[in-house]
Amino acid sequence: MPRLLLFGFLGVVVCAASGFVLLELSNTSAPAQPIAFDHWQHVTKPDGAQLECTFCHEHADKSAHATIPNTDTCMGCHQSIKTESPEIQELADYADRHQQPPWKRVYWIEAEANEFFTHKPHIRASIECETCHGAVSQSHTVKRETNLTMGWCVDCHKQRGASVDCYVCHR
Amino acid sequence: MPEEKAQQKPQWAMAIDLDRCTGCEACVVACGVENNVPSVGPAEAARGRAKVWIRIERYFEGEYPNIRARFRPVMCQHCEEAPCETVCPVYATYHTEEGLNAQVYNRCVGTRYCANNCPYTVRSFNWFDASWDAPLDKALNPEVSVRGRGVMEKCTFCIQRIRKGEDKARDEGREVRDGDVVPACVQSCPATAMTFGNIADPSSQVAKLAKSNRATRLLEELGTKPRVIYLSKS
Amino acid sequence: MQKSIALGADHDINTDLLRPLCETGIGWYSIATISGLVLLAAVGAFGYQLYRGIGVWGLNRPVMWAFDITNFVFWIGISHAGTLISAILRVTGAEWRRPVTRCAEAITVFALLIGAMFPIVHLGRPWLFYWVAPLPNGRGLWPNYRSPLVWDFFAINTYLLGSIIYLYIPLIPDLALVRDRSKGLKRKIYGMLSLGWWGTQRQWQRLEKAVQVMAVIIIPVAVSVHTIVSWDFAMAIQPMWHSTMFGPYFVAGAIFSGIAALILAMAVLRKVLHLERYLKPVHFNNLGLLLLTMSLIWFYFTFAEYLTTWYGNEPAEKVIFQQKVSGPFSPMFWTMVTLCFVIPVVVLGFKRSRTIKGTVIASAGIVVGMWLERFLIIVPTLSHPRMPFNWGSYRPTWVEVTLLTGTFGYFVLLYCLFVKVFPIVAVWEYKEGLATRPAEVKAAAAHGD
Amino acid sequence: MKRREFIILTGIGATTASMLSACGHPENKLIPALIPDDQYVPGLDYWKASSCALCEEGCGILVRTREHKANKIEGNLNHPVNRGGICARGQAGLQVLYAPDRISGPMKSTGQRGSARFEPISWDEATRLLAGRLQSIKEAKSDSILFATRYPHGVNRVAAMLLGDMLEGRLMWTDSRMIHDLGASYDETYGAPQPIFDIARASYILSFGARFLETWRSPMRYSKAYGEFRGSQSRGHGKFVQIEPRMSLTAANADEWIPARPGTESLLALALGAVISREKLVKADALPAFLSAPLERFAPEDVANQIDIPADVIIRLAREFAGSERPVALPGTEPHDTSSPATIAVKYLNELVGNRDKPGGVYYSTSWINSFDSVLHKIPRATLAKASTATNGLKDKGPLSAAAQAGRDAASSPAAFLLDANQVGALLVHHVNPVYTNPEVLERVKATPFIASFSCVMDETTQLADLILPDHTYLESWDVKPAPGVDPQSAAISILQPVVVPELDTRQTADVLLAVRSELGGAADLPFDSAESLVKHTIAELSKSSASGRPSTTTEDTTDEPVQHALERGVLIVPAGAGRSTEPAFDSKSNTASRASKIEVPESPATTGESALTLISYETATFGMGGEAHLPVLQELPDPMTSVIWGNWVEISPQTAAQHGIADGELVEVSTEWGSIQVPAIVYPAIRSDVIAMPSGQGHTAFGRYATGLGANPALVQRGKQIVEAKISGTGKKAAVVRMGTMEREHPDLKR
Repeated sequence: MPRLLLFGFLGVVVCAASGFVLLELSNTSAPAQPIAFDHWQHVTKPDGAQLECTFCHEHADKSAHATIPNTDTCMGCHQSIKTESPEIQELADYADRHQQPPWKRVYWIEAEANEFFTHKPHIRASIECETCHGAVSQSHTVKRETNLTMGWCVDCHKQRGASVDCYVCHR
Repeated sequence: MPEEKAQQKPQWAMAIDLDRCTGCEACVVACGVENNVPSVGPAEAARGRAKVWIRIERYFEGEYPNIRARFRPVMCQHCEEAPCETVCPVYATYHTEEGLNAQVYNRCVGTRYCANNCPYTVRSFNWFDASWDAPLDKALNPEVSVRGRGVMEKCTFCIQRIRKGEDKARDEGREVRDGDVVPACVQSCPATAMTFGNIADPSSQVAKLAKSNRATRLLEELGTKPRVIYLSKS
Repeated sequence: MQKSIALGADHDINTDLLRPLCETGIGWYSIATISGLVLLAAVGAFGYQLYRGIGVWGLNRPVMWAFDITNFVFWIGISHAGTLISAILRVTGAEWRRPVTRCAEAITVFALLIGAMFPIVHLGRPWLFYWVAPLPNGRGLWPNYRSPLVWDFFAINTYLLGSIIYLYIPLIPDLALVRDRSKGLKRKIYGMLSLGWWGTQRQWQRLEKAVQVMAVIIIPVAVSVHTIVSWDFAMAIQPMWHSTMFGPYFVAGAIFSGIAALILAMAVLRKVLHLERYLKPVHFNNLGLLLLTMSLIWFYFTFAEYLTTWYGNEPAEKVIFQQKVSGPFSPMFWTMVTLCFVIPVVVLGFKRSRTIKGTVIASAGIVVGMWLERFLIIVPTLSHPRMPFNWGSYRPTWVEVTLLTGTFGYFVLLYCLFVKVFPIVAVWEYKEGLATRPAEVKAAAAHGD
Repeated sequence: MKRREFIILTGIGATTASMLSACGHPENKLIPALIPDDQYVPGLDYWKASSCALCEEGCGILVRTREHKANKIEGNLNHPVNRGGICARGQAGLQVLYAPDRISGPMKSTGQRGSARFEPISWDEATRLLAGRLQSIKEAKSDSILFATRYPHGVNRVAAMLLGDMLEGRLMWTDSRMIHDLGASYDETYGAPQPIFDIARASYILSFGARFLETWRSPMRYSKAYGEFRGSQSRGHGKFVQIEPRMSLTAANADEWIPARPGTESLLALALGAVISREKLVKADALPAFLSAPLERFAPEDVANQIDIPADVIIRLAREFAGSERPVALPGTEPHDTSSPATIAVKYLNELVGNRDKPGGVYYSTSWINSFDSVLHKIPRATLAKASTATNGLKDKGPLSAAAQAGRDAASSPAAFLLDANQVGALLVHHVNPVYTNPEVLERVKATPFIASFSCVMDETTQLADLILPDHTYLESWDVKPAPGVDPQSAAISILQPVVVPELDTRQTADVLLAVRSELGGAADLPFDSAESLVKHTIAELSKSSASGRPSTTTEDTTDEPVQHALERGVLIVPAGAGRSTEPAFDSKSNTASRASKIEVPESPATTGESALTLISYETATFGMGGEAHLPVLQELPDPMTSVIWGNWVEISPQTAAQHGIADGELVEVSTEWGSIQVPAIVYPAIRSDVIAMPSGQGHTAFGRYATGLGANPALVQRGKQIVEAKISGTGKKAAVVRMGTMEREHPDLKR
């Protein structure tokens, strides 16, 4: 009986621990996206489009959300460009159906943090996108490169002389 | 250095003219809608759990027929020497550089000590998770947290509106002006009894009202130095 | 120091005092089962509270603390039994203490464990209790050292640690004794616990030294703990909380309720474990006298507190004064006065009634009365804030009542387990007493019989 | 899964790693950034201007929307009525929109009447059913059709008139009781539906039960004005006296409260007049003709007993009032049995102190309504003209005149109409609930062959309906309505426009009526085909008229720009053109003098019996007549005087309570000759001891989950009367009355 209890207890501990580990892992993993979008190709590739971030993430400078472009934006170019690619065809299918690919979000902050991150003031303060999002322009798949912990945010705020008042982000 | 910095920040304060306040409670609804303050329902309300960030206190004076009633809106007084701040073990409530008594929900562990030490009884506790029958939740303000259970909440002087006002001023490359920031209660007030602004700016409306000879503060004798100024009935 | 007691007597005492460890009667089983079930109910209630939210309690605005903090203060108060009896009596060298000390020290540890639970249990989000501790974390945040709750955290942890050490050190020779009389795994465990005690002269000397040092250290710690607990209230600005007297008032109340709890525990142990030979009427008589003293001190503090409130006539305090003395809380208030002052003074004031039965009756009343005292400090003040528009009331729910009864179940269960594993009367101390002052002990025994 | 929940679960040992890894983060879902809409940026607020429709006033509102959801209503600073302020009810409008119990689409009854069994149908079918029913009534040529609406202005009215035209005069038209009574009494005595009482600049306000901070005509307009009245430091503080048997919120703000016996307002006004006249305090330009002999009959010494106010108080009030620089008297508008004489008497008082058309006095202006009516109703009238119906002004117009007359004289409310009319072949209810507001009509309603309801929520009357055609809420609708009494020089037209796409499969009633009209074969020759185009058309017309200074007569040539501008502002200000009406609004000599002499001296209500009490019911600022009781935010808003939430109560004075042995919070039985109800008693220190008072608006038997079964409906024992004789007795049971604050004094007087 005590042995059973012991095992039971250990089992719970192991489950909990592995749960946390998985939780942490899932935070940093690169989720599989419905369409293999390649940032490098759009931004950095020498003979590519060499787009600005805000070309697609067009609301970053005026809203809380940078937003993912809808298929209309994509099709603006891909109506004629690289239409032979199966990925683009898939994209075109979505656009025809007036649907959006179920993109997976890569960066988020848990709702229970009661946190109100806003892109706009960061862009206004000329913070590079890559400060928080890592070298997206160089990567073929996006994965979470920073953990967005509070200490990490606060460090940067301190470095740049931004307010570290809790009420700046939490409310 | 930090002192100087704090000096530059606006110091928010509110003035309430009790001569004008009619007790209509428009501010109460304004606050509830703006700040996602839930209705708890009759059963919970009967247990004393109704949530409000601002209430109208009504006191009768005298006896019939020479009886009078007086109204006083009471919200968090944003005391400069706030009794709630010192007792919180985790700094979930603290004083900001802008003179606000802040309540950080996600830091709150729920000792309720702050509420017990508040002489104004303005703090509400989330006994359960707040809920709205669908689709009432569509009306929630996306700029304000929906507080989970076990945390304290109270008036923030509409911090989200302060931030928006400041954001607007910064967009226009200027300092925050009088009138940029209007909390929900002040906005709604039908009799224009409430004024909000930067008390550190002597030209602001609220700073002028604070110098009025009718200006009083609630339970002034406790030395909490509230940032809400009541202009007494004359 | 000579250990020259007749082998036969020594053996008898050993067997007698270690009997509970070997023999398990139906009484033990039934008590353990009942207390375990009561505890289980409380655990269930707590689980329900975790699942639903703390709203399952009767708390409201403005009464944000009630049973939870009452229980907290109450049990921390009970924990003062160990300190005073054991440490003060040890420091002052009161010989009659010998069979009583361990019983008292165990109370301290158990009551502390229970009391310290409540600041966690009462949180809105109990799973985040560790935020009160200064642990390094990714947020770069520290606790607020200005908060009396953080002081509580340190004070209670210090006290708990100290009490455990203080319970443990005098236990070592007895653990060795048990080790010597057992075999197999049990022997191994007791061997580990007795830290290689072989009863050498040096070990005895060091033990005595350690016990003495701990006794001296634990007294100020105990006093500070309840003072800090009292500051949870006294540091607040609420009427009838903000009192300079609360420190000593609480300490006195704590010792008062602690002695009462000790008398109750001793009486039960005496009956259940057949320790009539060791826990004698003299002990109850002496503790009864102490209790009488504390009752008078408690009444003095209470009287002074209420008199100054009444005389001062400050409006906010007057409201609460009236609530307690003549308002809706008055039945509880006068019950408290009766239980904590009238009955104890009458029963304990006369030698004739200062019997085991008498002290037990007085003690039971005091334990209840002192719980009421804490409740009456907390709830009337909270339910009547300064602005009368917000006055409220409070009514507990089944969850709170279950949690309260559960604490008693927990306490009894812990005690049951303790007496099963450790000798509840310090064998070596008792024997030491017999050796050093046989005459006195005999006299005491004669007096008691 | 939230981390907190996760920890709880591990804590009780009920989770596994696999469970955890299977759960996604809700945050992981993308914010709604993918909606293909060029105009819309997620995360930004969009403010839309519209107008409130929760009371007759029509305050300008700005609705904050984000991600196509409305999340806040604020007052529109540009609107002259509320100037940025907004009342509690107005802000609860979001819950009207997102009410969980809204009817989600058209339905028809499948069971017996009252069984509340309905099945969803399509809008086409619903329209056909209604049209068919109306057609058969029209063909039977006997019954009439009653269209009862809460909103007598705007597009619904036009649509109903157009439909009425198709039905050859069988469509009768009434609006809810309160509004109609207002119109009636003011039409006759003031010559304008809404004279303006300039309390902001007054130095002495004498209110005869006008609860202008709560319900009266425009709580917002008068609250703003009240604030100015109080805030006018330079002019010194004026005095405000309220005459009322029970201290209302308005009375609580008064400097002096005169608890006159209910129903004696006219008597008191005339007594004041008598003092003013005999002490020669009449202002120079007051009309001497007023000072005729009958006034002496009302000498305070003679009527003080009846009013139950000492004569010296009356004399003092009269001296203060007449002696003040800018006095103004306000008539109460609660349709008391005696309200009409009171209104006349108060007007008389105002004339005595000569405050007409003066700052701080009374302005009588009718110009705005001409402007509005002539434009908005020109369209249907033009159509009707083709149908060879008399078009000489709205009131006299053929098809509606019968209803208008019925509404004006014999029956002033839908309920009264129902009781009086011989045959109602079809009852169309539009945001009115006669079964609740006038329970005495229940049998008549049940006996009506056909009932169609346009309600948003299943209420008592809708439950009895054969057909439900749920209307949009006002936040999804198009409408225009005049904002009365803004100032004498201009009129404000409040514009309602959708701030969100319709939540449910509802349809605006005006559109339904127009659809029914075309189903019945109505000609498609209108310059509009929907509420939206009608509103835009009207705005265009009004803009033109405001540009030219007088109403235009052409209906074509609508440019888009002024319409767009008006829609953005949410309000259209139309200059009064000719300014104040040139002819006197009412002919004092011929009219009021004669009416004043005709004022009957009210009998003092029964005070003979020891137990006889007067029951009055009153509207609250939050619920009005009960139309907003289904909003939890208002249910949980404490009553400002008693702090009660979630329910209603009866107020009794401490003296009466002691006399009847009734404790505060006890369930009591209130009975009148028509029945009895059980309701919690609140011992209320500011009410006459011979009066008990109950707020209306609660006691719904069907009105969504939040209102149903809460409190008691005073209408059950009142039969449409506001003042009735009643008895009260305790039941000894404790009532479930919930309060959010105590009745304690601020400084409790405690014995030492």
